[in-house]
Amino acid sequence: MIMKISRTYLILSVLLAGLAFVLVLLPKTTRNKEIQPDKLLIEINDPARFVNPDFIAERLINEDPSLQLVDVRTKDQFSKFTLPGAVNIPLNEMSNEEWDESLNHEDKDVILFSNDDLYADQAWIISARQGYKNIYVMKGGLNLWFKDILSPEKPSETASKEEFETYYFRKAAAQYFRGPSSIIKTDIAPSNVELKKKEKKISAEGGC
Amino acid sequence: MAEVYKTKRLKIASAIFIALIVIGFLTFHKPLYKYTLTPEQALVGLSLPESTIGSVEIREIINSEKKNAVLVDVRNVQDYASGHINGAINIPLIDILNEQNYSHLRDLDQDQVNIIIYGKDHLQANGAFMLLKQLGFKNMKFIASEFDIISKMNNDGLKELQLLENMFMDDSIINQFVNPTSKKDSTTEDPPEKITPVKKAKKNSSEGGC
Amino acid sequence: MGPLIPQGIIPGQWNNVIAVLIGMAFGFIMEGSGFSSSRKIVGLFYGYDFTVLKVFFTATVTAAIGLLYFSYLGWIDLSMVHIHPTYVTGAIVGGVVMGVGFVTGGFCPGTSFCGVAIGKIDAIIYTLGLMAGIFVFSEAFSVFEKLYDGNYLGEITITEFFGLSPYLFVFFFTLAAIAIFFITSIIVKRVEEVNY
Amino acid sequence: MKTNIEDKSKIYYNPYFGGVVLGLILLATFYFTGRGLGASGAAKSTVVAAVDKLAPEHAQKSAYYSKFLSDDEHPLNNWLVFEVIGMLAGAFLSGALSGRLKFRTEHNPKITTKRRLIFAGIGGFFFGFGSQIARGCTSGAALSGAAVLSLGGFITMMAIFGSAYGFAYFFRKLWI
Repeated sequence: MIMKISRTYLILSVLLAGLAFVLVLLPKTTRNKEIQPDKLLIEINDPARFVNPDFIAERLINEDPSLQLVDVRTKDQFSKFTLPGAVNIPLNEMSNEEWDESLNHEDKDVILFSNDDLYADQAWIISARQGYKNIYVMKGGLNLWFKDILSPEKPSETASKEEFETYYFRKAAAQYFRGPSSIIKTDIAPSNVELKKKEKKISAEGGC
Repeated sequence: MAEVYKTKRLKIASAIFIALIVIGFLTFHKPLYKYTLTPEQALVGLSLPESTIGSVEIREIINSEKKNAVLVDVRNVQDYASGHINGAINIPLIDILNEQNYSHLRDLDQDQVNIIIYGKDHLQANGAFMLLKQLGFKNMKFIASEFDIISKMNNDGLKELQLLENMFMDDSIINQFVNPTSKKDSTTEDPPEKITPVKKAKKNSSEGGC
Repeated sequence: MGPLIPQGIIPGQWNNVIAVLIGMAFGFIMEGSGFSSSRKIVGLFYGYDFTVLKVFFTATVTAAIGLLYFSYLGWIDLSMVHIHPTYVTGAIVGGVVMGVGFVTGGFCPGTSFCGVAIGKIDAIIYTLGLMAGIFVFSEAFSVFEKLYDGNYLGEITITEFFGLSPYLFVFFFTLAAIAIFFITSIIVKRVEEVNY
Repeated sequence: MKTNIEDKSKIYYNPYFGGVVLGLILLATFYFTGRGLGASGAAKSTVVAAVDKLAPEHAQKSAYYSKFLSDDEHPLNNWLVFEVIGMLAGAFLSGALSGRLKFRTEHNPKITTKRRLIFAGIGGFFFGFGSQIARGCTSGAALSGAAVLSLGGFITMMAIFGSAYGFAYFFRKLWI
């Protein structure tokens, strides 16, 4: 009787150890952070990765420390002009591990931009595949930045109050980004209130 | 204490555990889709002339008798139904990895048929393009423009975007924005006009967003 | 595929229903294994009954092997599974304090709830003491805050920390558990039997 | 006291059977909810809820209670609280099926009931205190933590068992 029981336990122990050993022997695929194609597709299909230049302008003005801008254009373009505080990761070097420090932030929003938004979006897709989180694309790129933020168009008389508010904010932001001026501070203070609203709107879009 | 020496239930429980794992392996099939390009490889050949196609060429493809290309519309079914380019097939972006759609595309690619992707804007087409590229598709291009422009086919969306992505190379353009004094230059009027499609694209996608 | 609720495959409202069902199974098995009896539990520290150790290690090994298989088969996304965070100071000091509580009280919180359910008065008193302990800690939190937050290493696994393969680690952990089972069976035979 | 083979209430499961089933339950918990089992968290929620009820201002001000209070959710509306409710029900069921339902104090015949109860209270106090420092008890930190190979889980597990073995000698009179 006792013999039989100890044999049962012996067999069960061997089975358990065997199960664990099979795990060791199993062929391992690359099990790093990389996400599978079907998941990547879902992320690609999600428009929550796009942020407006207004949103970035506001965070730059407020000197938000949780913002990391990444310029994916060439080194040459980067050296001529870029946004304040941006680091340069040329698109064709996007997958290089040396950029991990700039892209891998738990507590920062990393925003990619190019002249338009196509290259930035391609860079985003590659970084999304590599499993990076909190990465966004600046919608419209520098083109829209120049158009909306630096040379805003005055809305027509019939435009809604909101449109005017956005316009005044952009006007103030234009002054801020074009160069130092003493009027900036007073001009920006009221628009900050308006921007809080903007931020909410953006997060609501992401929630959909 | 007698139960301690009873191993019947233990055997059953262990058998269930092992059966669970064995069933898992029996039903386990390798994922259909695997990246064949590493991220480094995927970043090669992304320049616009290599990866995109303009509307002049598209017109040629549509009009030519001997078709060696397929237009793929990756917008959703409703958008496709309300108007699409003649001869384009509809595979909504979100369904692009469905077994049927995917194997169809795969067959086309292996038969050396050129796959040309377009979407509601350059970004949607780009999304499909980038995904398939990483999965190893070779004979594939996308139209980097929005559908409204593509459908007219008299405006070369490619050239426009190329222009946009190559802006700000020039000191004079940068200066006129960064330096307020040159604002009244006559050339200032030029860039905003060119940017028009981008503005539209923005409207479009924010509608699609929610 | 899994975990089902964080992935949104099962709606979040079901969370509490699942909690009750899992709790029931958990309580049923613990009680059935004898975890409602403090003298049976404490046996492991005096060598007359190793039930708790056997149950504990068998469960850990089964779950760890199962999780790795589930992950391998793509049934569960381990990056979405909550990893108990590592605060080295808190874990050691808290563990030592809990050890004292274990050997004096004869229960741990989970087992004391089982005892409460079947009417053990010592378990009821233990549970009251448990709440008192939590209350005192909460009130004196400012004093212990350094201890509580000391040496935070993040939500790290032991294999990440030492740079080992999780598969190899689980294999050796399994071997260690089997060795422990074998050793305890010898100890039990040598220690004087205690009836309870 | 003599062990009575006929006495159903003394018959427990084979510990390895209990272990395998418990492991499968733990696995199911991870599969469904992405988190492990726990017990002391429910006691904490009860304490937080009680303090919040009796002295809401004090609870809001306290650095510790306020971690577990939010405006839109009651502190008792918590996964662990529901799990423990289920646990009580499950244990009651198992106890009823094997005839173990009875109000009684289990203790070493060599010590008095009073002594046993006092030490049970002290033990509970220590365990409650320690579980807050370590952010979890044997189920939450050690069992569930070790199953996902958490470093903290292993440290807690070794600290609990190590310390219990270390102090076992001083409390031997209580048990043997």
